[in-house]
Amino acid sequence: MAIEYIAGEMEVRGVYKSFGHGKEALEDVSFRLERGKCTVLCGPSGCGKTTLINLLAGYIVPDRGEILLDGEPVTGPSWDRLVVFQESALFPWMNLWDNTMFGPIVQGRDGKEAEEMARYLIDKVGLTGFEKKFPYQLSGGMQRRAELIRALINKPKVMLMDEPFRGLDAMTRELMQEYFIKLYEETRMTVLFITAELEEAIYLGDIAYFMTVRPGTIKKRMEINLPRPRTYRVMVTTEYQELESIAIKVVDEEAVKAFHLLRVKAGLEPAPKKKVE
Amino acid sequence: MENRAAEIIFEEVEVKKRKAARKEGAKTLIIKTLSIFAGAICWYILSHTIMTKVPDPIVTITGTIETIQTPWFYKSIVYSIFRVFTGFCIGTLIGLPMGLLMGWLRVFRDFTFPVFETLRPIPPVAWVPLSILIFVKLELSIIFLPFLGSFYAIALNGKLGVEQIDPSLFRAAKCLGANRWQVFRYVVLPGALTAVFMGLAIGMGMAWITVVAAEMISGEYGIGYMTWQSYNLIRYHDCLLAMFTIGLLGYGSSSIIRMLGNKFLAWKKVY
Amino acid sequence: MKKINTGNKKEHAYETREDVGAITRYIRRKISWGTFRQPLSILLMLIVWHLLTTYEAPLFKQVPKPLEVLNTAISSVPTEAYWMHVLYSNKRVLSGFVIAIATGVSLGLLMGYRTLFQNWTFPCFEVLRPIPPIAWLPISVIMFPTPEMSVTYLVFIGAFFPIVLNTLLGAVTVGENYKRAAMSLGATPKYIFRRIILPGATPSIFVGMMVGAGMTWEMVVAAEMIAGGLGLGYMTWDAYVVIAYPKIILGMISIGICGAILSGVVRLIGNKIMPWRQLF
Amino acid sequence: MIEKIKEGHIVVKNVTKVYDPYGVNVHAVDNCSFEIVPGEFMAMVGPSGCGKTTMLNMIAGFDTVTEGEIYLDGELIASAKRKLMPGPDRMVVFQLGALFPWLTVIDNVCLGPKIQGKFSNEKELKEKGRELLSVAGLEEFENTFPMNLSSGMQRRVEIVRALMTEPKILLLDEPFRALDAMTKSVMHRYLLELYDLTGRSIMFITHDLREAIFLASRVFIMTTRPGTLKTMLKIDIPRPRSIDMISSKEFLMYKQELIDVVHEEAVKAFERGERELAI
Repeated sequence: MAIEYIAGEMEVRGVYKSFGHGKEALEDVSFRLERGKCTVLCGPSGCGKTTLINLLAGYIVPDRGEILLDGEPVTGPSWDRLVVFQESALFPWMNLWDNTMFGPIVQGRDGKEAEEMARYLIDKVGLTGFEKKFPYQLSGGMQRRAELIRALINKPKVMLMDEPFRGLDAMTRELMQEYFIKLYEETRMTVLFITAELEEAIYLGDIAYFMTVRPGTIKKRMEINLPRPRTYRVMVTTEYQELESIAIKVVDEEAVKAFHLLRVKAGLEPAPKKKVE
Repeated sequence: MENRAAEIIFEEVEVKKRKAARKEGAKTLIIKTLSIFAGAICWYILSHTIMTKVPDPIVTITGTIETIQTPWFYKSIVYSIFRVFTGFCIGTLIGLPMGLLMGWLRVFRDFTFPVFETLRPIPPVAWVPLSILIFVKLELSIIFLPFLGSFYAIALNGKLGVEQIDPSLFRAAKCLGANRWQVFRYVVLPGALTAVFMGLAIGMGMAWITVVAAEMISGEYGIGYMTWQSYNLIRYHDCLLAMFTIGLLGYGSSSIIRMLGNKFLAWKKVY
Repeated sequence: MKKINTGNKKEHAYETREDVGAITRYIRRKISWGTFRQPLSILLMLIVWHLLTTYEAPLFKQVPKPLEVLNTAISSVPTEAYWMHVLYSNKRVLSGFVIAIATGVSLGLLMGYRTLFQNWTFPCFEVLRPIPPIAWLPISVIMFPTPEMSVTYLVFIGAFFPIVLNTLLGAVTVGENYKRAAMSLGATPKYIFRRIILPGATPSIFVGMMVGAGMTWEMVVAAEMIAGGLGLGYMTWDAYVVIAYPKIILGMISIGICGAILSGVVRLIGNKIMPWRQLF
Repeated sequence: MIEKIKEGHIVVKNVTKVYDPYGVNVHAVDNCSFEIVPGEFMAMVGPSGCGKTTMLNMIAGFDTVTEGEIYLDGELIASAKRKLMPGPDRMVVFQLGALFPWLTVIDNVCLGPKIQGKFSNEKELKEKGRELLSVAGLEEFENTFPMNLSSGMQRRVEIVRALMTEPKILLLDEPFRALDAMTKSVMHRYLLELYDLTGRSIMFITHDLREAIFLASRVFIMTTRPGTLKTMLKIDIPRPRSIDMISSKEFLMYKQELIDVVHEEAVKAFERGERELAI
């Protein structure tokens, strides 16, 4: 059994978002999520990546600019764009099965089909036998996979992943990435994957965007033409290394800038003077 | 430049948002003030319909103005404050070291904590008769109650505070070559301070509750005694006055502790 | 990914060898000095109490001896009067506590869920909250026609504020991500309230109930001591008045046990309806 | 490097560690032997729960050894019979940080010598602390409380605090685990700078193979539980190292050599962990 997904296409056009004076998060951000591609957004911490996800999901509205899904403007949260959160947002009071079935139930399509699909997905990520366990009884890696399938069962048009593997140790993270690649290569849905790790970005993505520090804008676009299906061995190829060294330079610049910004925040250096023409 | 354009956009949005927020804030403030009045009106209606014995707000206010001119009122306050303060201080002096040691040393905890846990379910008020037997003198037996009430809260929070300290801090201190006394001085004491102040605030609240109960049951003078005595003298509005005075005093003393806490805990942003 | 073989020979050999050591170590730990300390400390307390009272140390001249208390307990526990006291106190505590839970939880949830409602009610709360519940006693006597109702009201007031505040806190602090996830998946506001906010606030509600349960016994004892009638608080005070001192201690112990049972029951129910929490 | 350091020689001989909380055996480390040469930067890579941290704890003196011996500069510091208490000669930097939140940065840094009474006057001590802080790029933050620093800065302060006591060996227990990639790369730069400056022996525990190759002179790969040494690789990349090294040929070569081994162990550990949870 395989699940049919209808991949969507999203476009972000000239988006601005601010949370008050001195807390400008996004400045003139524009990019496209191409149909059936895995787009990776990479930037230092605190560059407004999470704000961007919240905008795409429809939890908050942009101050300016527009966000389109298949040409239609986004108005609010809906299950055609699903978020996998940074910290696990599995409901701690429901077991794995109830968590997975939450979407189908609230949407009123909790038939045999949905149950079959849940069973298929749970098996796919190797969680069979854990259906009756509560989130606290699962390991960190299992929780992330459970969250992945809770989103997937709703057949979203776009998956929005907000640093889903953050906080896992390097080795578990690598295995989680393998699960993700397997699922992605099978479904070929549209994915926006946000991360702060370069390796992850290059390993998983088809297109990578690099963001600047706050207020965040897109700094560079990079095509990643590594072959698919990918395995962890891709990380020791020369092509990968070349891409990585380009990316490192971009990111290193931003990291230094972010560090400078921290010092400004601590009041050790004067804020950069506003240019007035 | 582009940057400049972005700034103008942000500025515009900012102004709009601030206006909306101000409007919302004003509305909330009005509702909050009105709600106090609404409460007073409810009180008035209740006192004239179902609970006819309860004095209405107007009677209470006129009675209050009369009472606060008498020395009796102030004498009561001073007595209660003295009792709470003494009991609380003794409670801190005994409870704090005990709590810290209970959290820190296993042997000490094993010997004291079971006793502590056995006695704790007995509410301090239930100690009143026994406290009279033990201390014979009335004043001492009343002070025993705020002591007991604050003691439990302070000791328990001290213990929890030490237990919550990240164990790697203990390890780090040992690594740096600290001996037992230095571990206590540099890790246990400052590490538990947040919880200790929490315990002090709760203990202060308990001290007021217990002192009022003790004064009602066996006291002479004191604000709790005043509450009960006013009832016996059918000066019901004084009951209400005493009630609110106790509330104010309790709130005030907790605020003092909170202020002290903020002063000591400069390394912590929120308390 | 392939499954790995667990039956590693070397590992196995170690396990059997260590098993023997484990058993002896287990036994040694079971009978170690540390396990005796805790019961020992209780025993020590009883001995100290006995010594202090028999040799009439200062302050302890009038305090009854442990054996006297035991004798009193043996003679008075089987009597009907004792159980009437227990029954009455428990009845008051339970009715006040149940009313406090019912009103407190619903008010707290409503306040957490609707900001407008919170703005209308919360200021009045803040004015009344610092007043120790015991100070309500004379007013409660005037407010209600029967003494029974006034005592219940006192118990109610004792438990009410902690429950409301903790419920409010719980409802407000339910993780934003949970609400967002549910919203994305297509849940209606009503459904979110029932399946997300309510369970999310439950741990906090139970914390409030634990605190409230502690206050209920404090209140009932104080009220009974002052207002009289029946009940364990009255029994304790009456024992003092009629100079039956050992009975004071009996009363205190009975109150302690009843209080412990009440918090135990609350904790048990909490664990039962929240299996998704590791401990409570 | 200033002078050749002769201290900080660790020898681990056939060490085995068995925990048995509640009578259930957990075989953490099995017959593990290795050596850290004075002044060497050693990195240990292994999946979670493979006994790396246990190994470190045994060297630091937090844990007892079930079998085998550990020597520091020829002196027996841990065996089944004896255990040297933790002390300032073996400093540990913890996974999630252990700065005292109630002390300012400079007080934290100077705490070690202060506790040991190893200072002549307070001013000089602080001067020395400031010097090391400036190497770590933190000179302006000396009067800040740790909670106002980013986690990357906190970890740097901790490394400086450890170095202030002039330990024979520095034991780093996955200090950069909770940091994001970009902060990590900044941290690596400062750590290498501090290492080149002081030349102390370092034992660095990590999950991240790339990090290990980038930093260390020798990389040890541990197997999953019961942990023992699987392979060892000498990294012959000259110091001082910079971020450009990542795009060098040697780096790729070393990575190619080790990635399969690490991946295999990771899968093993992972599956074992899930099996244990299912029970």
